[in-house]
Amino acid sequence: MQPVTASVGAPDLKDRLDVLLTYLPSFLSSHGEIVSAVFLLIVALAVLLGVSVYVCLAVWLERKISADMQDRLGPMRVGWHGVVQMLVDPVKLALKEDLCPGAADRPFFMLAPFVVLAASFATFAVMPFSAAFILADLDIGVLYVASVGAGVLVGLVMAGWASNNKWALFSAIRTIAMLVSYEIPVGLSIVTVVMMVGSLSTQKIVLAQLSDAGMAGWHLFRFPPVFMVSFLVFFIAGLAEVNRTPFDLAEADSELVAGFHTEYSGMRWSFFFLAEYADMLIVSMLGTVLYLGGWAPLTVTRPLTIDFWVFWGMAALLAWYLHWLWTRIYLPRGEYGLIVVQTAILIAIALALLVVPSLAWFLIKSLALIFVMMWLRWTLPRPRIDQLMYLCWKVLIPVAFVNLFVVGVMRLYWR
Amino acid sequence: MQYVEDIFRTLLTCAQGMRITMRHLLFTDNITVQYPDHKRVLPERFRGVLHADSTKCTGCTLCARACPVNCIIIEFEGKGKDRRVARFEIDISTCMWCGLCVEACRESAIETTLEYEISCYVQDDMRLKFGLGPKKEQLPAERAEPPAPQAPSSGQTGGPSTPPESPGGSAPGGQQP
Amino acid sequence: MTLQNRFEDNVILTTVDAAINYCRASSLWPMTFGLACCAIEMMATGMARYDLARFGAEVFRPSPRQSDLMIVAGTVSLKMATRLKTLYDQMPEPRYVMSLGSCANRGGPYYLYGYHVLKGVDRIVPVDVYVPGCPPIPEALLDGLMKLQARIREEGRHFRRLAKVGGETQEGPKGA
Amino acid sequence: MSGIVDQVQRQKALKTDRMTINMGPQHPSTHGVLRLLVTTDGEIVDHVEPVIGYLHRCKEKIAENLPYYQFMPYTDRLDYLAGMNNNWAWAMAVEKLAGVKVPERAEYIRVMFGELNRIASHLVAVGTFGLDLGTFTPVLYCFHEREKILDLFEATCGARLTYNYYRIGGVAKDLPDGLVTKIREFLDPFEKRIDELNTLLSENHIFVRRTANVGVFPPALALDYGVTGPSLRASGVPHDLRRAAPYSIYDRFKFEVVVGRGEKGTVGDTWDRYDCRVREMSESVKIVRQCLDGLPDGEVRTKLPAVFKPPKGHVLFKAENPKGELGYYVVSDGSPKPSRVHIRGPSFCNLSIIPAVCRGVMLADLVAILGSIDIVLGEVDR
Repeated sequence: MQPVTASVGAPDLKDRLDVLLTYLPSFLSSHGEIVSAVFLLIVALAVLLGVSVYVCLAVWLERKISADMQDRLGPMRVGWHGVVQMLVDPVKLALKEDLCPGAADRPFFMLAPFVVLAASFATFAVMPFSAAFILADLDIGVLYVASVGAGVLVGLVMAGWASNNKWALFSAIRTIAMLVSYEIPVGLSIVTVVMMVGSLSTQKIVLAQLSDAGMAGWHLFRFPPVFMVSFLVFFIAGLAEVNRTPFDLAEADSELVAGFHTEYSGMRWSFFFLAEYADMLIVSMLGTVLYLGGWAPLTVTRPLTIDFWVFWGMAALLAWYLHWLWTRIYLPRGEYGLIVVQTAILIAIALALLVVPSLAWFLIKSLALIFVMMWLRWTLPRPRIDQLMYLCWKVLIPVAFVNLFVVGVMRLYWR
Repeated sequence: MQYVEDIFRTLLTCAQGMRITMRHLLFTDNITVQYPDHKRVLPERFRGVLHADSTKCTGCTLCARACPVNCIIIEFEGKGKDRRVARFEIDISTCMWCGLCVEACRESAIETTLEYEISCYVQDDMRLKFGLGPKKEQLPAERAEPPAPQAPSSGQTGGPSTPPESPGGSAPGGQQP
Repeated sequence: MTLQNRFEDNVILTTVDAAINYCRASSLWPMTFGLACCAIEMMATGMARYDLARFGAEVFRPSPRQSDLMIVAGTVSLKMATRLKTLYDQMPEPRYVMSLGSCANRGGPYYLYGYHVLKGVDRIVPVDVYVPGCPPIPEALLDGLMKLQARIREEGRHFRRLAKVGGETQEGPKGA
Repeated sequence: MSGIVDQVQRQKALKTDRMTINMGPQHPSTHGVLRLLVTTDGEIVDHVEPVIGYLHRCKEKIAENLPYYQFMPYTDRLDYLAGMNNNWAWAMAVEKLAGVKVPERAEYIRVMFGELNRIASHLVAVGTFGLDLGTFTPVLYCFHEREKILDLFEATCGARLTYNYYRIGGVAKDLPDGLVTKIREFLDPFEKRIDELNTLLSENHIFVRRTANVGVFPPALALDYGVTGPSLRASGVPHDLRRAAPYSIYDRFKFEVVVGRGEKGTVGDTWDRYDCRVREMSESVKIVRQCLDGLPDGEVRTKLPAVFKPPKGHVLFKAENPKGELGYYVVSDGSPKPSRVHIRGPSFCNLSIIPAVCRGVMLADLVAILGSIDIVLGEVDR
């Protein structure tokens, strides 16, 4: 430190620093919300990072899973079985030229990807990852997801309109029609659960399903057919909400060249991509929270319960399948690396279940739903726009209403 | 009734389709041939890039005349015993891989090889040169060497300016009376 | 000028460049741009047997804005040439062009009597790699892709392009 | 009062307009470089105008410059999914012109490879049709089967797509050793594959709803526009040249002419056209089996003079290609080169029905209809 010379400005600054350092601790201790805000910010960033990592992983997994369904191999040449692919693609996209067509509505065009991304990432705030790990346990959590999540629509329409491209415009029109309609069945099926629990808070919904009975406490298995139908409606409508095949009409590449993102390139385009995969995660997580007991673990240690049979049955099935895979496919080819990795993944899952049970259960359930989404994508053709509307207005909404009615009556009767 | 049947049918058939993709995911082996590491065994008759043996060539230009796109250029010099192919070029950037030249050749001097890895960075590399060059430069003993004496230095681009080696014994099945 | 030379020895910059080039080479997304016969072989390359996905290149983007690689697969007629040029202009940098098959290389079978064909796609767009064949078998396409990747990895600075339009024009084959 | 007037004024200002969009020449579902000028009213297609010529390759003019045998490789590139059939039709046209006799064994080989190529072509058609409707996996399964056929072709003639295998007066080479067994090995599990495809795609209710009752070709309209091949047969017209005017040795084989049945909707709808192709594959398998059983020994190629000069005259030859009827009209002036060749491309005629049918359909239907008539641009523009 240099001795303070007789200048005018310097001591001023030092004094201020001194004041700050003297009073900050007491200030913080008296204003605990700032500490928690900083803490929240760090956690929020961690969640953001986690979601980004998940997206990269999910893209790689989707490429591998789709490849395997089609008897291919998928990415192989970048890293071991192409794992580095998930790092390579974002870097390339980030370094690509950022184009804005001359005739586009420049501010909207530039802004749209961020709106989409912000809307979909903001929804993670109310996701109960575990009993303690939730960014904001809002009383209106589910409503928050539904309403903030709808912000994606605004971004997509902005993108479609501002691109000044006819295909993008078509896509924007389709998006409006589709997303606005499908909000209704999603909302109605959410309401059935909310009626059961009596709260909109995501954490409370999970807690309501937490019981010794394990799976039997999940909403999915309450009043047997009713909530299953509700879940089905929610899942189908959710697929449409996140623009996934078979409901990817907004970006159907055989009809509308690339839909609303026809004119986007590089990083801006990858934001849409990121948002799509984040949306998938949101729908799966919401489905898990509402119907599959959220982070509530299975009671696997109590013998002869349903949970016990289901869990160990599936474990046995998995073990048999891996054994089959190793003896029939890997061992003859000498691919010992795959065996090692699969075993490692299994051990990691087991460890995760032991160490962070609730988070692990939550992620396992959500990822299982995401797998079903991928599975559907690589199997089904896509319906036409009028059939999509038919499905929504004449099938899902009436079914959801009937469900709602039945749940209401049952609530009344059971109370 | 149609309404209920439609819903039921949709769910059922989608489930059936999903069963098939799942079967492929779990129980069907991948059929991918990992190209640079494992190469597909090409059949003997495979029509790859052309290779000309100028020592066998009599300069009859039957192949050049059989070529629908005139991508073979043959120039010869000398007379009688000294008659030799000075320039024998195949422009594979216009070649249509039809194999008519091979059928036309009586001396089996031009034949198809199993070579296909011929992509290159420069147009010039697609002009395969098999000629023996002007007479004075080489002794007859050296003619048996792989040709292309006058290939221009195409630099370090790595393009296959040198003609591909004919695989051992080559495919006699490629010949047609 | 001098600044550039000074940076060339910089280890970090070179490593970053190499990493960037590696990323670009490993994630070449082609455009769905089938023109003719070669497009079928291009499709076959994407299918299970040859699996373009192994190179991270199975993401066929329908829009030129999102693609890195334009595989000119087939005969480019003069009518199509203007569109091809437009599509190329719509692609963001860095962009690469593969000329697949004789037709794209030099007009191929239509070189001699074709009044309609663009005699070499390199006359309107810079071509990075030529794959001869009519059509080239999928392995040849993969070989071309690998040579293109090798070339991208060698690029010194990440914005410098190697190919030029109308680079090497030669005399046509003798005949007719 | 003035409020109402304002409202009326505003409504007048808000009148809707037709939108003209360019589908193609670079569009994922136009099967090449076709351009469709589509006038739409929202999602409803008002008017379609195909613009062709982006793949014009002046085949007919080239034919006038080349000897008969040298035009053979160019026919490969007409309908590049069915090179064998194009070769075959050209060979037969010239044989008819010059009165060349083809050895028995060559005839069997020709039929066999023609039918195998029909299967290969239909596999691509069926697979890419699925792709047009947004499902990715069936096309890979189809191409997997197709690869097996291409392996057979490659073993026989050395090329995968542009075969140049047929010759005027026979075929280029005899079958390689063991090919008959290989063909049988391919055929046996093939029918199971078709069943799998049916479960995965044809029977899928989303797929059925997308295709049934969509883009119906009434038989009379289809005949008026000169639609041929599976697209015509799907409309219930049992017109198959292999049966109607048997060329080569088709009169010896037992097979069924596949006709659209309207199983899921109306006769002649998009689903029928798709289904006809699937069922035709099974019929082709039957023909190939019969070929294998009756394959005689002997020569495969008639010797022709070195300079082949057909007599003066003209001939029209039509053959049943996977896409429809391929016709060659050849005029000879007695020289080694034809004086005029005209090619009737089935895809071209089939495409011409699009503006008549695609009126009032939705944009997604347009893609489905275009996919179901299975055009190949090499043949449309020639």
